[in-house]
Amino acid sequence: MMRALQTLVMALACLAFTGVLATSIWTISGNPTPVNLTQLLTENMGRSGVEHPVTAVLLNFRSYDTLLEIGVLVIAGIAGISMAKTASLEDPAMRTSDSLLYALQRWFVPLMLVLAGYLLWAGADRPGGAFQAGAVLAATGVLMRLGGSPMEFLRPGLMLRLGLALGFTVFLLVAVASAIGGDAFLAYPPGMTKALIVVIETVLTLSIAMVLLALFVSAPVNDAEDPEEGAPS
Amino acid sequence: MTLNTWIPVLALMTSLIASLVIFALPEKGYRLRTAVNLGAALLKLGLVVVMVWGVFRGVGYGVSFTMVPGVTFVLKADAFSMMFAGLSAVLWLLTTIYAVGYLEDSPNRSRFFGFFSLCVASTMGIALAGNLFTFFLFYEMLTLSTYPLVVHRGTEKALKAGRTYVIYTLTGGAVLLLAIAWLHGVVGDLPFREGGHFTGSDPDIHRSLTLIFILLVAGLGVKAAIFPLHGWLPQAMVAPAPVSALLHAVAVVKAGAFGIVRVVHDVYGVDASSALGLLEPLAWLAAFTIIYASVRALWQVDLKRRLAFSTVSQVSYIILGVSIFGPVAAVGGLVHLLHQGIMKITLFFCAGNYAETLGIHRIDEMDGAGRRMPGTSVAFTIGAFGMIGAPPLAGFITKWTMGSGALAVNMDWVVVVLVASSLLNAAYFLPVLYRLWFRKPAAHWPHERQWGRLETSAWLFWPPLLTAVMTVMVGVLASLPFSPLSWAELIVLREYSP
Amino acid sequence: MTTPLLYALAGALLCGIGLFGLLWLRHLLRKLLAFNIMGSGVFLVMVGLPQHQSGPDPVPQALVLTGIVVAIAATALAVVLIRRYYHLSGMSSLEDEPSPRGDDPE
Amino acid sequence: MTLWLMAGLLFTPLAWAVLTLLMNFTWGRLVTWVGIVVQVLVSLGLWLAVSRDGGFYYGLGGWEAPLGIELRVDGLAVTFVLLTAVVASACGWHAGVYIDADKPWHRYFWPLFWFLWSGLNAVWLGGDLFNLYVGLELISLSAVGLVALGGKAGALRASIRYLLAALLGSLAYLLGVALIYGQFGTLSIAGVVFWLEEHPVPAGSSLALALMVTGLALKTALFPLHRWLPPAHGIAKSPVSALLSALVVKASFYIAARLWLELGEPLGNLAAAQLVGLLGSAAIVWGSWLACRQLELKQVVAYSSVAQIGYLFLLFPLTYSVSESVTLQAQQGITLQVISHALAKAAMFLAAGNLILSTGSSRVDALKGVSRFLPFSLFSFGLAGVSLMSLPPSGGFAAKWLLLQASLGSGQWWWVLVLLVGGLLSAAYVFRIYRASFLESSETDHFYHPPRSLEIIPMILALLSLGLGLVSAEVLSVMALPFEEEGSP
Amino acid sequence: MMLPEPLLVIMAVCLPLLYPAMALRAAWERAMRYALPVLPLPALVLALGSEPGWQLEMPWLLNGGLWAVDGVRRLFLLLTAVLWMVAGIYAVGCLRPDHLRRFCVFWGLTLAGNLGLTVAVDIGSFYSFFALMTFAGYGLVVHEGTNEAIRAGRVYLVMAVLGEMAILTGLLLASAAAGSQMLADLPEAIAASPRRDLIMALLIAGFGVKAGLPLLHFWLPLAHPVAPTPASAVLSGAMIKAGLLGWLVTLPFGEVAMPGWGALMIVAGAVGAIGAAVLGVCQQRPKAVLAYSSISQMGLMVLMVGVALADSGRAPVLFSVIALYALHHGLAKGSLFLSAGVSLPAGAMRRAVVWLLIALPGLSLAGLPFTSGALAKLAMKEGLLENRLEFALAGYLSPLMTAGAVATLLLILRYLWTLSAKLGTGHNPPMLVAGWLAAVGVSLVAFWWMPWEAGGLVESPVWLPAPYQLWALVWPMLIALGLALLTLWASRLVKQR
Repeated sequence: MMRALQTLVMALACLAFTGVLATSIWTISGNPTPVNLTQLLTENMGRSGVEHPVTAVLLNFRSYDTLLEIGVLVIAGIAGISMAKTASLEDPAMRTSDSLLYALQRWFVPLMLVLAGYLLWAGADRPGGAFQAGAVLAATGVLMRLGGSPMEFLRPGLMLRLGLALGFTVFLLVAVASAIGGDAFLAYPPGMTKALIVVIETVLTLSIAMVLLALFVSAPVNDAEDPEEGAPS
Repeated sequence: MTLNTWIPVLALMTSLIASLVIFALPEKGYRLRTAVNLGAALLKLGLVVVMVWGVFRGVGYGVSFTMVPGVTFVLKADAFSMMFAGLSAVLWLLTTIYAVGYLEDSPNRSRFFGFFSLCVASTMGIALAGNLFTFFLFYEMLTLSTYPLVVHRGTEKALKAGRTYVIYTLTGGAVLLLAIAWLHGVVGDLPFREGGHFTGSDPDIHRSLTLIFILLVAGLGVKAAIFPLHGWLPQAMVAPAPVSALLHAVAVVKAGAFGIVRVVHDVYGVDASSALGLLEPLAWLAAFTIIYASVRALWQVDLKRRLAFSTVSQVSYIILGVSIFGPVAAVGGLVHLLHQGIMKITLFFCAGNYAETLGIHRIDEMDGAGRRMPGTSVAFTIGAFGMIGAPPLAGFITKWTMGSGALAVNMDWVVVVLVASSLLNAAYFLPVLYRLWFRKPAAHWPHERQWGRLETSAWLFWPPLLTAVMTVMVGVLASLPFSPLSWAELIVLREYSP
Repeated sequence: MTTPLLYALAGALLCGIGLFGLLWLRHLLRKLLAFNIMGSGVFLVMVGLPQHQSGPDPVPQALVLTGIVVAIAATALAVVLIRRYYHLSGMSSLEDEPSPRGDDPE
Repeated sequence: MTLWLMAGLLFTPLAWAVLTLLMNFTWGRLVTWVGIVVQVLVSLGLWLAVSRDGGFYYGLGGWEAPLGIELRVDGLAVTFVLLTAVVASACGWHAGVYIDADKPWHRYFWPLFWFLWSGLNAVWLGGDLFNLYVGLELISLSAVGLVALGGKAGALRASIRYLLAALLGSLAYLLGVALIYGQFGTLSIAGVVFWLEEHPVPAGSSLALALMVTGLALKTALFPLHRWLPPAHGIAKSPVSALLSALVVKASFYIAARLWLELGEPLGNLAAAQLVGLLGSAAIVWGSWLACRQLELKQVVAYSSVAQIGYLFLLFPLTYSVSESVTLQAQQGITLQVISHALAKAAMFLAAGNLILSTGSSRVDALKGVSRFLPFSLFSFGLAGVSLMSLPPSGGFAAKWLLLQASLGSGQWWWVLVLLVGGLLSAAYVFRIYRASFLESSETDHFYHPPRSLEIIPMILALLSLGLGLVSAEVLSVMALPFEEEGSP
Repeated sequence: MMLPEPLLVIMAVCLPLLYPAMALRAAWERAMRYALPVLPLPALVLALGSEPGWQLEMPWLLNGGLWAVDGVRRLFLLLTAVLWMVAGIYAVGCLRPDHLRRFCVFWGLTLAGNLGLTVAVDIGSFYSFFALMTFAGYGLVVHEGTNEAIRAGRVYLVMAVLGEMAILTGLLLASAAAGSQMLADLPEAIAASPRRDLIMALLIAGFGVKAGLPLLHFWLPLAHPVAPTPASAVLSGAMIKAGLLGWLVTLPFGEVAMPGWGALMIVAGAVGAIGAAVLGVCQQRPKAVLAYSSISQMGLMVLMVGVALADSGRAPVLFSVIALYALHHGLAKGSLFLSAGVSLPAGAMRRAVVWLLIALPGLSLAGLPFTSGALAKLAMKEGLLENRLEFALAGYLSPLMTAGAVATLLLILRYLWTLSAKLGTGHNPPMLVAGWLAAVGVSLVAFWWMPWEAGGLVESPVWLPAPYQLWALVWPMLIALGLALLTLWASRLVKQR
């Protein structure tokens, strides 16, 4: 009874929320925005070093967001591998001996690698970019993992952590390099914008893929536990 | 910053730093701790003496800085603050000596002496505070630093008493804070000033001022143990004797009374308070407290509880004194601040001696203790007679001055209160004295301890005797310069003709 | 009504659904899914709402891209935690009762 | 010079996060301690620079708002940056000794710690709504990671709850951001304010503010959205709890307060302001009440955070349609409350950790008889309690004083009662701990003395929070500094 | 260079005040005992050796101290010093060793109070010494520690405290009215004060407690008998006079005639004088009889005080008479009380001598010619001659005095009667005898060399009354004797039955 009532209240509340939100959206959409950012963006595209506006926003105008976003991703990766305390990659249950999967793997892995490379490269002037590429790369890894590839580098260790940190580190070094020169943090040295963005995109792709993969293989279970504070040990 | 700004700060710091040093000392460091304690107490006494002399000659000691936007932290030495500072400096020294002996071999001494010093630092701060805000600061600090002393024994009873104490005082503090904040909102930051601020003030704010005054008195009245806010005091008796002595004679109750005097004299001003019609009800309240607590004291069988109710009664003398609109009565009230302190600390020292030496806690166990402990008992007798108001002891000077003052302004009922209180005091003290001196002692004391030559430990023996001698001296030599009475006259002179 | 507006309104609906799910559902994975639905709704609102004469606004698209990454990170972390929690305690919800499903007697 | 300081401020925590990720716990500790020194110096330098020259806007990547992201480096922000440096370095130092170096997964503590720090700095300085969102997420995820670090079921449970709450809060905030962007076409707070100064308020934009504030209130654990906080703060390792209670909840509140102060007047309304204040009051009362009833030491402290957070939300009613001086007083009061609570709560959690280490139990009862051993930490705990009770001369007291003044000045006297009752209630739970420690027990004969360094840190923090009241005028004066240049919209 | 008088007065007060400090060492117990008679020595020297008129100012003392001796005070000081001294000698002999130090402490304090209040002129120190005497006196009263003594002590204490409070209030009111802290300024101010009657009532009642005013006297017959004999002597001889002195120095004599108060006091005095006698003759114990005799005698003095109040013109004359009477009564009563503690020697001749010496001071009280009593009685009679007085009750004074004289002798006879039943045969300690003999000697002989003034009422040579005076003195005695014989006969008759 209580549960039903609760449900009803919640449903009504959410309905009301949706209604209010929709009304608000309707009202807002009626009037144009006072600041036209698109125009401003178009005006500054020339200085951004890339052709695609989304990439320009992501990696130049609002690169700080992206830097922090990669940070978030690294955090997730760290938190994930912190849960995986022992190497459980050899867990036989994780391996599949499905022949279809095996075939799929043989065909798809190269294709996906190529796709990832393309997405990365296209990011400069078309939709695409590091994240998309990284996602595809990670999918490749998942496929291989499911297929039973050992993938030693995913074992928690220095290699994995280096991989996690690589993209972020490069981004950060680029960010600080210009600051050392007296410019603003995250500013690209004039003329090197495009090159640097490509470098960053590349390493980011690797790192993103690494993080996602790490998260995928993390969180297997073992019984090693950390006693809580104060509990009798 | 000149030396004159530093002296009050130093006076404050002596005990503050002493407290920190003591906290850091190991429990076993008996000698070093005692040395630090006594050294700090002596140093503070010296500083206070210097300031007393300076204030007498009209030197201004003080320091101030903006603490919170709009509010200044002010330390200032005027005649009244020196009275309280002097009291706490002198009695701190004696109580420290006493406490060293009292707590011999008991646990948690570092903690005790640390908080003890902190408590005195707060008292010093209260004395030297130059405005209500600063006063409140130290007032609350006092609450906090006395709590560990009250619960020092760590028994359930002590903790219960501590809880009562904290509930009362913190609530009082909250009310006080409200009042101070409100006052600040109405008129801004007011330094204590002789003659007050509100003489001839804007009639529009009179309502607020009246309400604020009530809140102020209610907040301060908790510590001053005005009826019906006195409930914590008798309970706090579970504390060790030096603490009781300090709570009752110097620090806590006096802080409340001191605050009320400050409010009446140096914030509102007597004229304004009187014009607002605030003094008369306060006087009645104080009078009622005096009588009520004395009556309650009659029925107490525990010696310290009886003394506690006596304190409740006696502290209201101070308030009664200042709430009589006249200079002579004010002198009586102010001088009682010191007199009551000296007398009551004597009594508590003695009560502690009985407890520590013979294990006596109840009055019916005191039969014949005078023969076993004559020195202590003489001191107790002097203290008790002082309380009764027997001449030429300290209490007499108070009553006489207050009575004269009340008559001077045609408040005859005050004399009736004084007489009734004296009778009641006699009624609850004389039986104790009778048991002490004229009853045959019981075969065994409840819990006797032996100390070589003296009747009790030398640390315990001398402080009450010294305060007893002081009780006699401040009475007999009341007209000497720098005696409490003369000093109170100086304060009132500056107050009534600023 | 323009197409982007329709997206935005759909986003609002998704938000409502996601919110309801997040509040009402008990199984943690479902809650997580509800969160993702709500997230999608928010992203839709974000992309759909800004109205310009000059075509789609690339800034919100970039923002949403960032948002998605963040959401993925959060989701991944949540899944890791939930799995581990499930393996340690055998529970898949946060109800106080030790019973795994926490259903009421109805 | 200032630019280098800014770069250093942004770079150091992120760089150290990466560095420590590559090391084991022991090395990470060493490196962290170096990093702490660097970061503290940088923060201090920035604070000095701003307090000398005034605040400025810092365009990242050389781009100005609204196209790029601008950081708003003003007195308040640098004060909080400095506060973060103090508290975080204390926690980092403490954690280095406190946390068991032998557990391999503890190596991940350091990177999470540094990411948290960088997220906090990003939030204090952030002037861009979306960037604030990312900063918030950075904080939330690293905080969740820290809570869950190597945890048992209980910790996981708490961290999942925490994560879900944080995510929901973030989404609500993001939805608000989306609406704002749809409405104004910019993400810069300054830009929105600039526009609103000269134009009438467009219809439908109140929801955006409401959503953002609600989301942030959830992340700040405002009553009745507080249920996630006590388990998370209570179960985490003490240095982590300290970080969470002292800084993390403040970050989301900081954004909410900033939004309210900038946009509240045009977009908010009186009822909402009073409602938030009411919820804050309820938090004070309810949180304190629950804190009194907890059996575990750290839960007491955690519920105390719920109550103390309630005070912060009194900012809303006290700055809505009141005179300028009252607004200023309220702002100053809340700032002091944030600072003093941060210091005091960090001290308290660290001290509680030490006490738990000493007594070997996390229960309040276990403190029985402890005071005989004169643990330094108990004293630190007590001093921090003074600030929580807002007794003088602590910063908490100065804050309460200013809030009292503001309430009286604005005529909203009901908050006065809340403030006073709140003080008494907090005294109730603080004294409960004192009481437990003063009880004499003959059973306590064994007592582990934690290393001196563990004991000194909470003491320093507690003394800072205690002394804050004495220097609050100086601290607040930095806040009121003028901007070097007007921010461009 | 300090004048000898101030030095002496300080010594007189401080010696007994500091003497109790000797009690700190048990080894000094013997010294304490033998020091008892020495304590009042400086006071005695002061009273005998100095002329009135000097004063000692002590501005630092209380509210400003002033000590001085004038004619009346000198007489009271003399009485006090002498009586305490002889009682001290007696005490050396009679005290038992238990609680000796306690007794000595209270003795010293009481003495200090008694001496101090006599010389104090400022209110503060006067009241201080008065209170000191009162409270320390309690220690003397309950010294024996018997239940009776404790009960008496309790009554004493309650009455004393109430009295103290009345005095305090009265002094406070008077001082406020006068705006002065000196006793000398009070009478004038009281006379002019709107609260005159209240102040009068408080002071009369307050000091009346000490002076055994009827209805305020209850403690007296209880306390005096139970105290150790020397203490009884000083209680009844000296301390009771402190109340009288209080009246003399505070009440507004000579300022304005107050017939109402005068009449009240006269009635009170009469009731005291005769009523106490009636009650006294019914007592069984000799010291109780003496206590009632004290009340009775004080009644006569109260009578004189009343007259002085009623007739302001006669007040100065009556003052000296009252002082004279007080001196006489103090000395005589002191020796009578001391005689209650002696034991009779073995030989009949010696017994007769002892009985004579016991009886003589008593007869002196009754006004036996050639004794101090005769002088005092005559002076009183002259002082109260009705043709010189101008108020309503004057006519009743003469019969009252006669009745008083009859009552006095009756009480003395009763005392001797009860004493004869109590007095045992035995050996007296020499100091005891010395003290007693000294008391008798002072009362009968040394009195004549004391600096009293008869105010010109009695012709010289004062010790030799004129024949008509003789008759006036003797016939009430004869009546009393007759009554006593009658009673004796009647009681024999009853016994034979």
